[in-house]
Amino acid sequence: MHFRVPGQDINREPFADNVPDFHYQSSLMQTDKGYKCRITNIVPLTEQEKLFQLRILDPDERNLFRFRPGQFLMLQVPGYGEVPISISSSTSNNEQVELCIRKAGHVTNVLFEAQKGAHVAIRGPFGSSFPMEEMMDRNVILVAGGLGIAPLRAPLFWINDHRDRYKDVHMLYGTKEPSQMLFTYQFEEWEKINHIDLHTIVEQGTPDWNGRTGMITKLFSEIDIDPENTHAIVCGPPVMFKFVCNYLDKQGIPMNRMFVSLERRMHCGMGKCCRCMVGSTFTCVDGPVFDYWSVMNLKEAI
Amino acid sequence: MQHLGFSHKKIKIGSFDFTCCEGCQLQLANHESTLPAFLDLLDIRNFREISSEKHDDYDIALVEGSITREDEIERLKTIRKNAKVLIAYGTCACFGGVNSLKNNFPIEETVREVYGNNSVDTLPVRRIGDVVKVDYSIPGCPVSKEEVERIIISVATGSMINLPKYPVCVECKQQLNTCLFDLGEICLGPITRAGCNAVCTTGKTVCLGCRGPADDINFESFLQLVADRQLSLDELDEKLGFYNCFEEFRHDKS
Amino acid sequence: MIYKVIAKPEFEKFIDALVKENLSFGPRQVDTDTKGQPIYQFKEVSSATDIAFDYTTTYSSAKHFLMPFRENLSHFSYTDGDWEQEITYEVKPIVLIGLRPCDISAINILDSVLLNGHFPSPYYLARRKNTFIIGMDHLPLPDCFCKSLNHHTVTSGFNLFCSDIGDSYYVSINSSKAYNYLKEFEVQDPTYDDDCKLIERRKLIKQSFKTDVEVTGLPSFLDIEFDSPIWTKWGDKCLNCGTCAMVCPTCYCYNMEDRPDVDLQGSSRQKQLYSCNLVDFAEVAGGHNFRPKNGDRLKYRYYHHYLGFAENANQPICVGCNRCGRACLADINPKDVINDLRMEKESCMICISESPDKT
Amino acid sequence: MTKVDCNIDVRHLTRVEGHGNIHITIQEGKLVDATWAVVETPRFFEMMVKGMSSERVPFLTSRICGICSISHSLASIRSLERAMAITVPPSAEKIRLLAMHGETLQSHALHLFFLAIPDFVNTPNVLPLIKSHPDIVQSGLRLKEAGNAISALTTGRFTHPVSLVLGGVSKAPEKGELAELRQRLERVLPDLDAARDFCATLSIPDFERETEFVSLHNGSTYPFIGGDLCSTDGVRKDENDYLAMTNEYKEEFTTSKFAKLSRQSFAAGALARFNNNHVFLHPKAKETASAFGLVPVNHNPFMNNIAQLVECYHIVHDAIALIDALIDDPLEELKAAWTPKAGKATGAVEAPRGILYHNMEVDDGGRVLKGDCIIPTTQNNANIHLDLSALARQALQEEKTDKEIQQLCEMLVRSYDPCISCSVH
Ligand SMILES: Cc1cc2nc3c(=O)[nH]c(=O)nc-3n(C[C@H](O)[C@H](O)[C@H](O)COP(=O)(O)OP(=O)(O)OC[C@H]3O[C@@H](n4cnc5c(N)ncnc54)[C@H](O)[C@@H]3O)c2cc1C
Ligand code: SF4
Ligand code: SF4
Ligand code: SF4
Repeated sequence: MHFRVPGQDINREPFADNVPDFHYQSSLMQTDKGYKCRITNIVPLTEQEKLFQLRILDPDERNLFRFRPGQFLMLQVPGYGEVPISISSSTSNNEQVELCIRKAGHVTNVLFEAQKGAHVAIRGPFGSSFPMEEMMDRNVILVAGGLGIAPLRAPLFWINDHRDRYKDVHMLYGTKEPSQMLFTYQFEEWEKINHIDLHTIVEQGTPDWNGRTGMITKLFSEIDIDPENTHAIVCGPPVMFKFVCNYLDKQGIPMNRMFVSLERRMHCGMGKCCRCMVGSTFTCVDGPVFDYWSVMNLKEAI
Repeated sequence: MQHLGFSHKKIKIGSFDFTCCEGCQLQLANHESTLPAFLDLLDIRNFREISSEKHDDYDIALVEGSITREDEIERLKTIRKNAKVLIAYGTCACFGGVNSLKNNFPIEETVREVYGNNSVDTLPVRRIGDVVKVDYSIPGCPVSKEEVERIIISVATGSMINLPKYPVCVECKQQLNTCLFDLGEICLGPITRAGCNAVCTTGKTVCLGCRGPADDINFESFLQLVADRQLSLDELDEKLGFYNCFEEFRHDKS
Repeated sequence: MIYKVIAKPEFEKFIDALVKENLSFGPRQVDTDTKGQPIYQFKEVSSATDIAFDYTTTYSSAKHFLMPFRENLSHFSYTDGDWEQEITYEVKPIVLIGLRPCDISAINILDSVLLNGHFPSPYYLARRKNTFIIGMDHLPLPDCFCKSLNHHTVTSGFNLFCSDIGDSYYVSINSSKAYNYLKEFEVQDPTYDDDCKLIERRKLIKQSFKTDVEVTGLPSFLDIEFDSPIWTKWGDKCLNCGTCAMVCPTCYCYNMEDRPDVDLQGSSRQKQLYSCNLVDFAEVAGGHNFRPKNGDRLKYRYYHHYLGFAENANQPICVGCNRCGRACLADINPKDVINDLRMEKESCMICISESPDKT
Repeated sequence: MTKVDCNIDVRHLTRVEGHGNIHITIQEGKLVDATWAVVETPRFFEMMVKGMSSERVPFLTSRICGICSISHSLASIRSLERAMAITVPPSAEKIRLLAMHGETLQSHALHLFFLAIPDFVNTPNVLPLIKSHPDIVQSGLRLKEAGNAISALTTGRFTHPVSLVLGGVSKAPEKGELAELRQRLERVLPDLDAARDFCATLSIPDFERETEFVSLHNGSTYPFIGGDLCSTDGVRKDENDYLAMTNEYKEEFTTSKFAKLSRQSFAAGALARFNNNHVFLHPKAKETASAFGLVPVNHNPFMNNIAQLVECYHIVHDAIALIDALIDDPLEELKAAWTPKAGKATGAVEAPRGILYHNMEVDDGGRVLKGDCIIPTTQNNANIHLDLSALARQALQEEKTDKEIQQLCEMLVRSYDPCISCSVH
């Protein structure tokens, strides 16, 4: 008589040593395994934010890592933890991933100590993206508040890569203080080379600030909006996108043509830990990009 | 943390005790399997219980015990001056601990009762935080070595971790214990900060709240549940007062 | 499925043989509460006599055998300037004896959440594949309401399921492993009589339910009642203690933590089962809490349980075992909360339609 | 070379529990003053227990001392149980004794390997030993760990027991865990031998001063919990008569009290237990004692270290026997039901450092009216104090240097393994 229940070693199953492919989701089993990266460059932007350039070490994994504007990844810092971060680089840049990170707590603090050459890992990409194809041949308004510019860079790069396919592109960007303004070094390039109509504003000016001051909605007076032909992408703190979207709504842009990116606590990126639920929707799987209509319909979204 | 491009330094540490049972310091010598590795993280500059060497240059001062005598105040202030980070560890240091029970009686009576006509120097019990600024607190009577280990490591690796915000019931349930309320007892688990792995309730004795209140506890509802079960409110009060951790709530009530 | 009948003493022999050779868990009485009621838990057993076959329900569910409360997901080993991430899904086979239909349904729900979704969990899979489940039916407790959710019977998710038909068990065999084991014992093909007894038994069970929770249309009720004051009412009672989620057979939300090794030569990434009732469930860096009030969090738990989440199979995940209700110190239970919600709705419909006084 | 003047002033002696000072003055080659002063801050436990329900008392009194919390807890429990005439189920008695063994083993291991041995090999602490004598440190750690494992299994954790309660114990260890613990204890037997061999290489100072030794004595086993009070000078008293055994008095220079019996001072602790009860030791322990030439009545306080080692042998073997008994025990009745009742009694236990008394008086509601507690170190204080003068004098004759005298004196005090933090009063 044999009554020993035979063990099944799932380590021997083929998926157990496959390179995880986060796109080809159904066969994905290495759910906790990341792609190892080297931090190739660190660009200090402000006191609170740095731009990290990462390169995936393994060529196969590098080939697998393709994303769409608006998606995010889980950044693993061994020994410290894992955080969701929006991908802030161009979708056509297959060699490097850029992340713009604010020092906010446990994991992000230690990233600020990390040096060039450090090894971290990324899982992803995860989540929904901005429907860039849908916006083609139309006007696009990008509105960013504070760190909200980080997830906006990917769609902006996309537009720049396909500039001829988009009509007027306005970019409105506001921060609390001038010192918090990110990527100022790229402004000229965006304006002059990419023909982006850039408007900036700060809530509180300093003596050497000679731009506009006030709330970001003030910038709308400077642009003409053709509600029939315009899409909007809005990123920033909830209060800000609420005001902005309400304004655009009044201008006549339908809610399903405005897109926002939500932020919630996250531990997996895969719809398992349930920390990022908004009502009964996963920010990590169904989001982070939602059209404003969905957001209005999500309980407890704003 | 070589892989992130920086390396950790040995932590210069001092451990100091005031009025207490020294049980928390003793915990540092427990967990024998990881003890050599743990000691290797540290540069022990001052630790009377285990070493004869004494120096005053330490980054972290671990302070155990509560303050009950004039000379302790001076000693504590000096420690604060020398230390970059001061960690109060143990319930006595964080909340006063069982020592505070003596505050229930007038000082003169207490001294007379125990020492007769001999005079002794003693003050009403104070927490470390009442006398100097405390950077971090690790509560527990005694502290759990795993938690101390984790916090020391997090200091060494440059990332301060937080204590759990949830109450003991979470860990108690994870140990598959029978809830002591079902056995007719009053347990402080629902309002006490977790992190001890529910040792007391796992040993089938009630939690007396040595780790202090969890974040955002529902004290009203807790009182209600004790009353609903017709359990003794006097007993509840004795338990709440045992480690002096629920002072603010007890006062709110009366 | 193959059906057989096995006499109870023979069944115990079978269990004995199984238990002797495998790490096995079954219901055991651990305490008696103040009302004189026994309290059971799934505990390790080493012979059939250890098992309380006539138990009612266990205090905690069996989910932790498949999804431990704390689990190492991976380990990082540091080597000068670099690290390696190691992931293994090693588990020892275990035998679970005496699971109730609702317990097995709960495992089926976890399967659909953790295995059939977009991102299957290998950790869960390894445990699931290495668990041999023997189910058993039972008469409901007065507060069980699994019938309302249609989980009082179960047709899959077990290796063996036993229905008590007096002197014997009517067993449904759902795996070749189980079939092979049973070959060594004296089992009969069910007779007509046995079939009748089984039907009687099922009827009896069905009729014995004393608690009914009306769940029809609940998802839409929940959606409409998002701002209902009842959430504050029950929320004010909630202790935020997470007990309900810990004992629940389907709650699976979790927290993640990296724990460095003491020698700083590595670290492990750990998962800890969490509860949406805990204060910092939706708290983010900087201290903003998306669900700051007790009521917000309690409501969310009901949303998850009765609305179900799209990504996670889009079905209510509550199986109606009422473990949460029994364990809750603040006396919050699904029946009362849902009824309250319905009453709220129904009473206001009464207002609108100005129904005549019942005199 | 004759010493003319010397002033030794050790404030807050290191590598001991609690706070104590040594003060020695030598003028023109003569010893003028040698004092041992305990300067622990007062905590007033006797006051704290007042009015507390007896159930809670053991949890409070265990906080008297972090090292011997199990002893304090059991002393309180015993005194309250005797006061209220509670009979404890035999299974619980076994678990409690096993718990005591755990505490004694971890305490002795801690003292021997971490606090005492550094003196003998001339290092300020145990850390250099981790490098220079890794094997013996590992052995020490394993012994201590084994002691802790016993405490954890029998009482719920290492320090401040959770499952020792009035009437018995609140939770029994699982059989499987007991079997595991047994294996673990078997595994540390070679560590005991390693410790013995290492100790055999140490040179124990040659010093004797005749004194009286006080311990428990029950006439049938090596005593840990309860029994008669006895001394090497032939005194024999009932447990409740503890005050006649301690005769506490106060000296100016110290906050702690002193105690005496037939002579000016007496000693308690491992050596006292050995001197009074050696016949009840496990054969292996007896063998070890003779290997060190330890025969009763031994008057060298430094031999207390060796007596501790001898006790470790006894404890490990006895614990294995106890575990076997517990594995055979159905472990069904663990806690007697009891109702409060007025009464007063003493509970005496042998804490690692010597005999410990708790005396409790309760009212008919089970609330404490009055509590008293006399700890071993209080009893040893006078003896340490007198030993210090004698040792200093002998050292002067042997023409030792100041530093050597100071070190010898510190070693002497540490040999007693004083647990001054047991500041109860
Ligand atoms: C889709 C998405 C995209 C994001 N993109 C960026 C970005 O491009 N740049 C940037 O600087 N930040 C971004 N964030 C926020 C960033 O994830 C948090 O600042 C970060 O998790 C804080 O982690 P911490 O460990 O430093 O903080 P702690 O407060 O120590 O947090 C502990 C843990 O809680 C979780 N957590 C805490 N706050 C958040 C949060 N706001 N969102 C999700 N999880 C959280 C994380 O798992 C974290 O490890 C994004 C968040 C989301 C959800
Ligand atoms: S025993 Fe205490 S800690 Fe455990 S669940 Fe009950 S109330 Fe909570
Ligand atoms: S269960 Fe309660 S009393 Fe016990 S250690 Fe934890 S917090 Fe302290
Ligand atoms: S929510 Fe409650 S009733 Fe439903 S499955 Fe979970 S514990 Fe059982």
